[in-house]
Amino acid sequence: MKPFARIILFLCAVMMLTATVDLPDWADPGSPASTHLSPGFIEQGYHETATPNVVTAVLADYRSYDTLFESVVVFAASLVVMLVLRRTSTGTSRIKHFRPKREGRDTILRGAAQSIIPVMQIFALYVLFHGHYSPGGGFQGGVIFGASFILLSLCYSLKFAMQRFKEKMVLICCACGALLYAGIGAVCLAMGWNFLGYAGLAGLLGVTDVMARSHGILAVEAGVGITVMAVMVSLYYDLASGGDMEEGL
Amino acid sequence: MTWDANLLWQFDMLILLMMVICAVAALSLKGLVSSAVVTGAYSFFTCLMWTHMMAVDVAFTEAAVGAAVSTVIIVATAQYINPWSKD
Amino acid sequence: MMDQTPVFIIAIPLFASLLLTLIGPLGPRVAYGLLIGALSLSLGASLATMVRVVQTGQAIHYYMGDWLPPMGIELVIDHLSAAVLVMIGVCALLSGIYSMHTAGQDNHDRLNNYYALFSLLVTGLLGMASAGDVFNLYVLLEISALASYGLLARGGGKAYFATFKYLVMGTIGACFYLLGVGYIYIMTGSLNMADLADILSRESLQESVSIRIGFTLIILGIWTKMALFPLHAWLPNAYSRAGTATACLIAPLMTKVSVYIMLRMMFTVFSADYIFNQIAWSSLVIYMASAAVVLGMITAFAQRDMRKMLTYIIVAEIGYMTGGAWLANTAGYTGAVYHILADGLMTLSLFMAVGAIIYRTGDTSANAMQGIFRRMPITAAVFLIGAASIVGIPPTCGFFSKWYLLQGAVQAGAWIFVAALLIAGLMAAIIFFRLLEAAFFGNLDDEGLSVGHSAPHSGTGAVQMREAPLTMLVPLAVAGAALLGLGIYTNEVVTYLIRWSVPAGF
Amino acid sequence: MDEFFFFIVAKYNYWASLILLFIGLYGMIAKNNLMKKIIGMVIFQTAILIFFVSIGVKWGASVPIIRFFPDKQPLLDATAYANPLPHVLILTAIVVGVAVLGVALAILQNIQRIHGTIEEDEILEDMRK
Repeated sequence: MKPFARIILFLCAVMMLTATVDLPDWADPGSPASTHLSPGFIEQGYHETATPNVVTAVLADYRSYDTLFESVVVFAASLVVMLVLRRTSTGTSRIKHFRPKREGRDTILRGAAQSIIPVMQIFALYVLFHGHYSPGGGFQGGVIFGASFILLSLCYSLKFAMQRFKEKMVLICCACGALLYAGIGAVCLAMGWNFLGYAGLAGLLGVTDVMARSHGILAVEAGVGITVMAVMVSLYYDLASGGDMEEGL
Repeated sequence: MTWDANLLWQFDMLILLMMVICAVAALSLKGLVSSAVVTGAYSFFTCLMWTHMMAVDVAFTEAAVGAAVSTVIIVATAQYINPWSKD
Repeated sequence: MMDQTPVFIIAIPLFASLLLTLIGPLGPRVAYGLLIGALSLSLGASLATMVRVVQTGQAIHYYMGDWLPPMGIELVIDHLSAAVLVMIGVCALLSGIYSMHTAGQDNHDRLNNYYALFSLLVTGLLGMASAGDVFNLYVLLEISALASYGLLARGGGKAYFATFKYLVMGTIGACFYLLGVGYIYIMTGSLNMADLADILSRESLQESVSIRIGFTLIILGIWTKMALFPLHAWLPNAYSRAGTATACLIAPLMTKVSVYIMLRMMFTVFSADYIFNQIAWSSLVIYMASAAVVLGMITAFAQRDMRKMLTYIIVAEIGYMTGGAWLANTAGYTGAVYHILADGLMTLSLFMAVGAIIYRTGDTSANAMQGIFRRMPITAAVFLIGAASIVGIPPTCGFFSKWYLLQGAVQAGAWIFVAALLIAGLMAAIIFFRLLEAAFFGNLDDEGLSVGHSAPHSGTGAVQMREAPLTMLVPLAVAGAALLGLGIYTNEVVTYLIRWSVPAGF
Repeated sequence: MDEFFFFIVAKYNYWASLILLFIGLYGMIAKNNLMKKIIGMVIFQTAILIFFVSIGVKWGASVPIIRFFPDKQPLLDATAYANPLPHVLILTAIVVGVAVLGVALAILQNIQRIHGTIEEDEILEDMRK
């Protein structure tokens, strides 16, 4: 099997590498990808959504249906990991082959964590809510916020982190973030627009269609942020403890 | 084709070379924990590469997801399995 | 309200799955009720959409977020996707109802999370069947794949390794698809299917090597996902080791929706002319499909475990559909599409019947079939109908799809495929005859009845009738009836739904 | 010589991403250790993402965030910004990638629990028993 796989892979690699001759030159502004759709996004995006960060505008408005399912993908991942791994019985002890040094959690580490974690969390919120004007948005903010809990768990202990962010709460956050996103879509539907047509929020918020889109983007980014934050924490809780929530990394 | 200062191709090639080295190393190292850490380094170089290609949002995500969370969960799993692989 | 039906099809199961994770404390009955309610509402929306498509005779376009394609994402529901949506809705609802007892048996805890994943899988499949954007299709493909990994791994024990293999193969397939989309995007700059079809039909791109590589990668990725013959190794273990409720949902739907995606990519994004004249692979694919059909059936014959036997039959059925799609004529295409609908129902009814038998006897080997006609007459009758449909006996729908496929194969002069179809029918007859013989005349060793009682109700009271619970029996009976009904209304299905979607150039 | 040089500069990105792709694919198919398969999967996915991002680059273009002139007028010239669409697709694909990674690791832990090993040949031997 192995030599066979190697030969096939090598042949495919050679074929595909020679075929790159046909691709447009790298970074050519006249290539089809750069001339067909993207000028539309760049030139109209700002006028239609009032969001200078074009990536955020496209992600959360033009292709918001994709992004909805993207947050659902991570939600699905946390569900799957929990269903596969989570055990309530703590009797079966598991052999840890590789055990990181417990004594490493000294005062300096805890002190550093104490000073870093609040800054991380504020930065995460900044990234989330400033996504219209600078790089960042729901995912990045959510991951950073989730990473702050992971850091807490690494520097203190899993139990300590779980006292602050309980497992039940994590799962509720996972579902609520995606529900917020889909709920905004449904509100737009109820206002007589298509699903996820944020212009439907204009009547509720008392702003113009363009500003309604901008606010809609912010709201769905918040939803994505909540889901992603909770999912990252949930993945860590389950995987680091092997499913019994006793002891982390 | 014109030349532009903001796309230094030498720098680019260096990063790509490092990525290939990291990829080969991650697959050939015997210790799984070191393999996981090298994968983190691979993610970090990917992130540099993307910053260099003007994809800042993507680089930001990769730095947060690939280099941080992925590495942590791989190492977290590695503590429960035999840390030495046969190949 | 009527023009919003396409989004209800997808949004209702999505909301249900999100809510299901939140209502854990309310108990399993509420969760079950919510799941069934959501699946039936979604099926209702699918039916309403299908009626609208048939009445107006043209595809429905739904613009997500009110952005016009190609910049925004659209849902496109034409005759083909309407038919597949209804098939998914029916299968999901029936297996949802069926899952009441078996899901509880497989999941002692976290039943509502299991149902949430169940609903999410249905969302992904429905979304795939209505997607009008190639990247959106990838995201939904991954949703349904992730949900199916979770559901299949719930089988425990040996299921983990089988699921891991499925995960690796599934990721390779999905990534190949994504890379293929990248190749197409780099040459065209678009992601919308209709727009892509427009750009790809230009003269300058017909000869392009990159487009060819993109097409190859997309098709290879989809073949990996749908387990066509040389790439099928992951399927039998993954499906046969899953829990009963999971197998009843995944086995009929996942591969069939992948076949639908293949048709969508072949005939909506690329054109029949490009595939059959520019890329002349069709004879190779016909050989692969024939090999899948014959080898699938032969391997199925060698199995003693009933569920494993059925999974190898799925491998063979994938061969039928692929072959039909690549025959490049109207009859073959009709047969392939009709077989998607028919095979969904027949796999569902067979898996449900076998699941009911396993539920009562606790035995997965063919021995469990002993004397089933006397113990579980309704289950056995549905099993008989399903078997007849796989073999291709007239009143059932399996006959008609095979008839179209044979007709197409003869027209195309693909004699190898004709031979494969005939051999496979014969093999299927032998496989099921062996089982049904045991079911009719089998010795009930625990009750010591004499061999030879063929009439199910002629027992003198010594035979203990122990049918499966009602929640399992009703969907079983409905699936059996649907098999016959689809067979009887073949003409209508073909005239109102399939004929409309036959691609230009045949 | 110049032409050859331009040819390399115009294509090396695609080459690198394809080489990484095949390294990852080799890891997924040929490695015996399941953890190595997962690491191969990460490399494989990232390689495809690099391919996608390479599509979005333009000479002389900057990050796709609209810049403003001193008089608050936006600069809306498509050639001044990189193509945003591949970035959006890749953001989605990265998140999908980490989701698949988490699920794969969870299943891996259970394989270790059931079979006591994560080497493929030893698992197959264990299953035959």
